[in-house]
Amino acid sequence: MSKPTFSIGGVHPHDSKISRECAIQPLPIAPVVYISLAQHIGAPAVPCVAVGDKVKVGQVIAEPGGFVSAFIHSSVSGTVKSIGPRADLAGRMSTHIEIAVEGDEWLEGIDTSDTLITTLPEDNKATIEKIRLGGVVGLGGATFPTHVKLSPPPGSKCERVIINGCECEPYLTSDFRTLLEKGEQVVVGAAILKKVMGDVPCTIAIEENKPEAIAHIKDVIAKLGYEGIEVMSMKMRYPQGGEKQLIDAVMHRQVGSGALPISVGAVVQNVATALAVYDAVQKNKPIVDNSVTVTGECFPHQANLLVRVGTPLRYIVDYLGGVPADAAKIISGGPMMGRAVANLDAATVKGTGALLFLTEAQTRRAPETNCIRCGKCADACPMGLEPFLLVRLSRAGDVEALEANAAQDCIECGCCLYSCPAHIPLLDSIRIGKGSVLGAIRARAAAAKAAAEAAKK
Amino acid sequence: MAAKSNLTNMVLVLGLTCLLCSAVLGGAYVLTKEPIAAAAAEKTNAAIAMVLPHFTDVEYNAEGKYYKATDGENLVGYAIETTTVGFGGPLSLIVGVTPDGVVYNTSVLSHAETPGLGAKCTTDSKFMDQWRGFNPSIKKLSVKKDGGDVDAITASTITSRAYTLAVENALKTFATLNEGGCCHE
Amino acid sequence: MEYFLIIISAIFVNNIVLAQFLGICPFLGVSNKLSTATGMSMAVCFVITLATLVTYLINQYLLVPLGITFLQTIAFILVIAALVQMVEIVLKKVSPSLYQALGIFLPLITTNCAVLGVAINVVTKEFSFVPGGMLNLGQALVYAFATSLGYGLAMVIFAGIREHLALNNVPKAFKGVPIAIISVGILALAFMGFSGMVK
Amino acid sequence: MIVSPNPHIHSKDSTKSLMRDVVIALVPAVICSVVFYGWQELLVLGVSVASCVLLEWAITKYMLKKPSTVGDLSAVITGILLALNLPYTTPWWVVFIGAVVAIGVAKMTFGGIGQNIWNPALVGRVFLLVSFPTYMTSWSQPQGLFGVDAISGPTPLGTIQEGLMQGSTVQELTASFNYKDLLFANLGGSAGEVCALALLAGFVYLCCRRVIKPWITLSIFATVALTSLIFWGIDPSRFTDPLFNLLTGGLILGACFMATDYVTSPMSLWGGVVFGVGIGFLTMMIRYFGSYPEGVSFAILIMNSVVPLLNMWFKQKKFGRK
Amino acid sequence: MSQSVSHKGKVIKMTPQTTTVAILQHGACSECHAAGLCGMADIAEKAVEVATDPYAGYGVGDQVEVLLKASMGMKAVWLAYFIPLLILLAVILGLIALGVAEVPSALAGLGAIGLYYLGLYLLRDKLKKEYIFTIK
Amino acid sequence: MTSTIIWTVAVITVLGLVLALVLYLVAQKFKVEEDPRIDEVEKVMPGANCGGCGFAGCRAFAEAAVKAPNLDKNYCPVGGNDTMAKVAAILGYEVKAKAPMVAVVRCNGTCEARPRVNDYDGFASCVVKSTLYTGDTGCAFGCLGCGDCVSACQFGALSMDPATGLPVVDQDKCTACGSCVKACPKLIIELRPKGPRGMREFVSCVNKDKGPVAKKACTNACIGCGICAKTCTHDAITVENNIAYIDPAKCKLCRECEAMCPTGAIHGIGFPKPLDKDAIKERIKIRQQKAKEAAALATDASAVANKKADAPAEASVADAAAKVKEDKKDE
Amino acid sequence: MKEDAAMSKFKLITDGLVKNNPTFVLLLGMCPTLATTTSAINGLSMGLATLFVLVLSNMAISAIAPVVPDKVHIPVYIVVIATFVTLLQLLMQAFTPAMYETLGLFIPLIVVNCIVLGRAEAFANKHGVGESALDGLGVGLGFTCSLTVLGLVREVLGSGSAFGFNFIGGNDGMLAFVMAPGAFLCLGYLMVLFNKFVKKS
Ligand SMILES: Cc1cc2nc3c(=O)[nH]c(=O)nc-3n(C[C@H](O)[C@H](O)[C@H](O)COP(=O)(O)O)c2cc1C
Ligand SMILES: Cc1cc2nc3c(=O)[nH]c(=O)nc-3n(C[C@H](O)[C@H](O)[C@H](O)COP(=O)(O)O)c2cc1C
Ligand SMILES: Cc1cc2nc3c(=O)[nH]c(=O)nc-3n(C[C@H](O)[C@H](O)[C@H](O)COP(=O)(O)O)c2cc1C
Ligand SMILES: Cc1cc2nc3c(=O)[nH]c(=O)nc-3n(C[C@H](O)[C@H](O)[C@H](O)CO)c2cc1C
Ligand code: SF4
Ligand code: SF4
Ligand code: SF4
Ligand code: SF4
Ligand code: FES
Repeated sequence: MSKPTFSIGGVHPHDSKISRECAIQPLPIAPVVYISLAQHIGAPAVPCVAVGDKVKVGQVIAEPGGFVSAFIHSSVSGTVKSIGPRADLAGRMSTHIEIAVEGDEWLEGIDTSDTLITTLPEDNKATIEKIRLGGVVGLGGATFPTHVKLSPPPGSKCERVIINGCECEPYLTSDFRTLLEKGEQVVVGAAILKKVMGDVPCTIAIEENKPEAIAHIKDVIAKLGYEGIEVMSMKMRYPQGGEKQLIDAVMHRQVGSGALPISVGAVVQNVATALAVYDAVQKNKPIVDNSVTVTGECFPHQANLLVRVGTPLRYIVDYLGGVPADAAKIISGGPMMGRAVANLDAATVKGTGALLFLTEAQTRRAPETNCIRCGKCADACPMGLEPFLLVRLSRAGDVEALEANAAQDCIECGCCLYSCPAHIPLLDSIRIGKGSVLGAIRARAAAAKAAAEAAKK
Repeated sequence: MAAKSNLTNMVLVLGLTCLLCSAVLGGAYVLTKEPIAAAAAEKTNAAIAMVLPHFTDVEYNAEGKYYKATDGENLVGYAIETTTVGFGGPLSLIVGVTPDGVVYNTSVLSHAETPGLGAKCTTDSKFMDQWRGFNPSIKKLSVKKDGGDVDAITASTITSRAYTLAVENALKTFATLNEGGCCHE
Repeated sequence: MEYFLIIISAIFVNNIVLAQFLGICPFLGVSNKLSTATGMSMAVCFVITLATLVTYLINQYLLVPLGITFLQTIAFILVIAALVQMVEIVLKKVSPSLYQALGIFLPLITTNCAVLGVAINVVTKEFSFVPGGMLNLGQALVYAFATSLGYGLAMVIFAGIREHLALNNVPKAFKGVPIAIISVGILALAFMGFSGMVK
Repeated sequence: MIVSPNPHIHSKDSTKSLMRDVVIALVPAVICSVVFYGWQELLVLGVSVASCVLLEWAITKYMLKKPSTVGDLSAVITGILLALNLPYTTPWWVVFIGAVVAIGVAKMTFGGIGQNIWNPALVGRVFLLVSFPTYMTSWSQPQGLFGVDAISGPTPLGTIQEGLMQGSTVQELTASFNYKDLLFANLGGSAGEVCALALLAGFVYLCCRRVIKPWITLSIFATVALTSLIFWGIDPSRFTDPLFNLLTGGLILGACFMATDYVTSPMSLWGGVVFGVGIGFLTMMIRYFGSYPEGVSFAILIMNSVVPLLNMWFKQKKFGRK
Repeated sequence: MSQSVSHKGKVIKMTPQTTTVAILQHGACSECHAAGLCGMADIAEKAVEVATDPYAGYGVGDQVEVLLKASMGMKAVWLAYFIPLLILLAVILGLIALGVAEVPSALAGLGAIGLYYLGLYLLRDKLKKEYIFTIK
Repeated sequence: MTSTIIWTVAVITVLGLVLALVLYLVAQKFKVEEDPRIDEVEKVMPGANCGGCGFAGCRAFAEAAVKAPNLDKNYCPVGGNDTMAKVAAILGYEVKAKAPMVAVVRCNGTCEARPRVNDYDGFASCVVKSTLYTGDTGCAFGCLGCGDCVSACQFGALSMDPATGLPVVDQDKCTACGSCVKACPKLIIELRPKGPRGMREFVSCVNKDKGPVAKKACTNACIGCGICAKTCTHDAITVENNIAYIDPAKCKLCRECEAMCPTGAIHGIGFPKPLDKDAIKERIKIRQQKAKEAAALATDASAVANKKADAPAEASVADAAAKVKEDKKDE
Repeated sequence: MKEDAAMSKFKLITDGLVKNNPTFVLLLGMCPTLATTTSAINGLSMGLATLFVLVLSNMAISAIAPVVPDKVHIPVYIVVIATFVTLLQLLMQAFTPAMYETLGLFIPLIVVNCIVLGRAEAFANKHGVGESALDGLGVGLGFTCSLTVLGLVREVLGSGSAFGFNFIGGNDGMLAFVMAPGAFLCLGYLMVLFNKFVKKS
């Protein structure tokens, strides 16, 4: 029997996990860090320190700006130099807290030892609060505040927690290294999540191209003796790690359009998130660092680094020998989903998982030609959409037809653009279309709400 | 611009228009009746004249769909209408047969064959000329492909076959006429 | 069997648009959207069949006995015009909401050459596959209905093509009507494959 | 630094690589036809490919004033397929007219590659068939490379149609054919009808390279077999048998290479199946009842016309919906 | 492709319950390029009644678009045209097959349509509920 | 024969009358009056159906115009005053001539002025590009150069200048429909009054960064120094958020600000002669001199006090200009 | 002033030929345009037949328009037009029977040709008899010219002859052009050429 996988579409780019043998090493702390206040989905955090304040590692420097928001902690010890706008990796201005590093002094109460704590806390509410206070957000890419995910809306019930260890993108290896090196902590984190969600079964899903990790985690589970946690070896296929796809593969349930995973009883958390949960709950340690893969064929010093949040990208690159001469594009994240870096002076955020260097030949897009209607984009689309059609509709500006053809369901995985032989920038145009559909849906919802309110009066 | 409507002027104007127009038409019909009939007659006469030698009188037999042409006293021949199905639809011929049973000439009355192919049966001189004086007792009345002596129009065997069949039908009609000794009179 | 031949002939072999060139104006005008084209073709079926029925009767039982068949054109056009308008009145009376829905959905079909053309064809054309060549009432109705189905078929196919073409990068000079007409040409070429199925 | 939206890498496929695969798949059939028909076939092929490519180049350059698209090789395919659809005796100027219609009318008028509704090579062929039936319906017995003058004769299907008209039964007529000959190309026909095996080899190559998916082709074969089985079962003296129908008249060429053209076939699986069934059924109707002895080209063109509708009606299931 | 058909119109009357919109009725040719020149395209206005949406900002005289679900439009065509057509054909062809003469069968067919429309007439209130127009 | 004629007459007349009756009934049932003037108005409209007027299309505009009590709220920017005069003539209204507007591009970050630091490789669309990042140059506000505005313009009034990488407005073709304004994700295009004989003065920059930041990204940027505002004797210029804005209603087209702007961010369009900076500066100097003298002449107590306040201000303008110039040299 | 009038009369005619060309610009009367243009002569004849009806009905209608009540104007116009068509039918049957047979169904269909009623509605009922005649002449000539050109092109391509004069020595042309597909293709391409060259200049 073939390995479980999702049911529609998907592509199989070359694997290129060239940094898989590099163990995670801590990166020396940068002299100055810039911690963004908008490094999660939702409202930006509100600073609670002032210029000139001394801070320690793990100290809260900004508080949530709303329900869907997160705490932000200082990742270094030192002095707050300034609080003000600074360009992120897209060049956009957002508020950062600049801290000049002085030593490495941790806030007391944080357990920095290596001892593994396997006993799970009793009180689920307190656990979730700890996760919230730890500033834990999803580290799989979306940086959605984890405590929100763990508090399902009334009426919905979680039936399975899935730990997402697929790391289906080429090049990326940080989750893989985390599984190998911090497997115990991840499993304990998984057990915490499982317990918090009502002691439901838990699946740790890992793609088959990481057999060492699969074997190691199986060992760990056996060693730690948790019940109801299983490891599932998944077929290698992008975007296996996409939340909806993973749920489809693991539970054979499809999350409906616009619905949340919880609607089919699933909660998905990334491996690194599980580790962060462990740290926050068992060790009182908030997210102050995360592992970042630095890789690319043209990059001579492959590495998986443990990086303090807020470290300028240039510092990391310089540490590893600088930008190679033939690198034409730097990507934060993987080659399929990652964002191109327009500003190397930007600082890392909690969700930064990789820095990838590609050469011109690897990445330059060929000129767009006419669509030959080969259907390869539709075959590749994991959401079962018809990208060729969506592009045409998007360029024609037909929002009604776009909605009828489910443009809003696009998960922006890039499979379509990856496979198009005519090199049509499919996803670029679909994104515009998706935007206008979502706008229309929102406007409709707002109008309905207004009408309902007016009716009440 | 148009006048305002009320029932009386509506009925009046429309009624008058109808009256006037229909009167004009009736008149025109009466006036053109003769020329139309003449044109039709001329057409048949021309067709008969084409397929038979000189004659003075014709007599139409609606039942057998043939014309009997006489030159004063003598029978000049029969012009026989026959219809078969060609490539595109009905193919109507008029076939002139002299009393000795030889085809004098043939002419197409109407057809629905493909222009440039079957429609050549009205223009292809090689094809048309072979019917002049076609003697069924000497030549075999079927297309060469089927082992006969009729040269088909290039790439239009079906039309040629239909044409041949029509001639054959005409000759059959002729045979019954001859047999009965022109019993119809 | 004749009915079957009539139907095949009228829908495919001698398609009213692609082979007989009737009703081209609304064909080009209303085929932009599939939904309207579909609705329109059904309405056309109704009008053509009904008009054929009435004109057939007028011809057979009024004009022929009186020897005034030369009045076919003028009589038919008057009858058809009145008929179409009458249907409107009846529908409005019968169900205003239905009538309103039609109003939004469909362009109204007034007299066009397809309706008159079929009516005249029915009473003047000879068909090789019916005995005697002329259609009787039943055959006339089936012929009219099948012809209009053929109209609908061509219309629906063509509307699909046009919805597709609307999003294509057709060269500027050909945009709109020219490319539509050229497309009908190729469609007609394809339909020539049916030729000879019914003589 | 380059900045672009995701994804940042791209598969190796390109329009050109796909088209190149199709050309490769056609090579066996081309070699076969040249071997069987000799230099005249080579001339037809040469004129066809050259004029298709030149026309496309000239039209993009001088009329559309856009960058030329001949580099993607699709015009080469059109040229080869047009040639394979013509009798090798076709005069060069007729071939040229075919190319003008194929490239000029059916392809470039609609905006070039990917924009056309109908298969260009087939539009070219059918236009010639309608326009020059004399050239297009005189077939020849294959004579082999450097062979002497060919004897004019009809294709197997033409023979049957002719014969039926003269009152023979199908059994008598098919007795003269050896099905092995049909498979290995020994009978008259347009060049592409000749070697079933060479064509099938190309088809298998395309499927293996994942250039095309097999279901359109398979559903055509299945429908042709089924339809002819039914009719043959009803009256074997008037209707030819399934195997005969599968092996003759360019069905294989059409089903493997022309019905599968991306541009003019439906996208979805079920759309493709309906498309194939339509082609198969119409082919048989035209063969049995129509006046053209061969129906594949027309059937494909007719079904091409409904592709936009099929694309609207048959869609892939969307994730998490219905 | 699109899910609804729309038509431009003008609000001519508003009551708390219903809004009456006069919509421009286009003749067959008027969707075409030469509408203005071709007299066959008799443009007439028709009125559509729509439930009043108290919160929409339109008033008498405003230009609005009336929407109808395309599937409902199709259903209207079926009810108004296609079903009576089938009835007509069935009755006439049936009677002729039974050997009834042409004129009586034709009249019977027309009569059957009449009956059908009578039926629709009786059901008109039900239909009215089904046809929901909205204003954009 | 006569019977034929009689029957002809009878049949046609009866049929004709039946038809008339039916049509009469129809007319009774479906009577609606459409104002014929709508058609007439529609005929004189440009027929672009661009929606620039705020209605759904030209016909919608025509209907609204016919209905409206006057034409104050109905103005077709495309057809302009000519069309509106015709519409007014048809409807018998008076039309107030509106100042004709034209699109101006408020970015002058040419290729030399704004070194590219990145190289965009996505779908050539400013909207896509703007969702991705702030652009290829250091300026986060400037034109992205993919020409969304160009494709939005139905009238062919916009084109990209390959030398500068910026869109150029052809003011003869521009109808001020505003499509480009809506299309530009960077809000760079503004509709401004065309100005007397097509002359207008505006700040061709939207950069809200502080002076040094802006300057670093683009040498042509408006740095919000305020020299222009101080120069302007008509009170037409305001500086807010580090960016100057010239109020077209107040601007008297003296071009003094343009001459004084240290970065060249102020543009004048449609002037018959090229800007003679030195002459204008001379003029300003003389005026300032005079003002000083006038102030000196009126030597009373209050004047002395005034002078103290005034003089440094005047001096500071000159100083600032000189200083900025020096800065430029340094770079 | 006088010259102006002459100019405007001239313009009435040229408008119909170019600016309001019924075939290439207004796309009216497509059915006869496509069906009867198998040869230049046929196209010409159909054009002239339409011209005949157009001029006469335009004149008649402009004459009676002032007294026609608006509610019955359509039926009245139809009756008038149909009368002229029937008249034409009778005349053709009597004097050019061969041509009548060739053009067949499309002679009676002149009644529903949008051009005729369209001109009546748009022009004749607002103008004098003389002007209406000129307008009919202009539009009719425009129609005739387009039909003749279309017929000529199809004949040259399809039968290798022009106005019946064969110039490729008995060979056939491309038959597709005398059949349905060729009609559409020729019209499509001619329309593009017309827009490109004639309308621009
Ligand atoms: C507005 C919003 C509300 C959400 N609410 C919930 C929630 O209540 N429960 C939950 O499990 N996830 C919730 N999510 C998280 C999403 O389902 C999803 O996990 C998140 O967007 C990250 O997914 P990705 O990394 O696959 O893109 C929410 C997301 C958003 C944007
Ligand atoms: C196309 C696509 C691919 C993804 N691939 C991965 C992946 O390989 N590994 C992963 O952990 N998350 C991946 N994600 C993110 C998940 O959808 C999801 O947000 C995440 O697993 C939720 O866990 P988190 O809240 O802990 O981040 C992917 C998302 C998308 C849209
Ligand atoms: C479009 C088209 C029209 C045709 N029209 C005719 C025709 O009118 N008459 C005819 O005999 N054959 C016609 N044929 C040819 C027949 O189909 C058949 O090939 C031919 O009659 C037999 O070939 P042969 O005459 O060369 O032996 C036509 C073929 C095509 C393709
Ligand atoms: C699998 C495949 C089949 C093709 N078949 C044809 C064909 O039958 N005729 C043709 O003209 N071009 C064919 N092409 C080439 C190309 O797709 C075609 O010319 C397009 O229709 C041009 O837009 C084919 C291409 C592919 C990839
Ligand atoms: S980016 Fe969107 S449309 Fe493209 S394959 Fe992914 S989900 Fe489908
Ligand atoms: S993959 Fe590209 S060429 Fe193929 S259908 Fe999709 S958009 Fe068109
Ligand atoms: S430049 Fe802008 S405002 Fe001017 S016409 Fe073009 S789109 Fe409209
Ligand atoms: S002005 Fe705006 S829309 Fe135009 S090119 Fe620049 S950024 Fe794009
Ligand atoms: S529909 Fe307009 S002429 Fe036939």
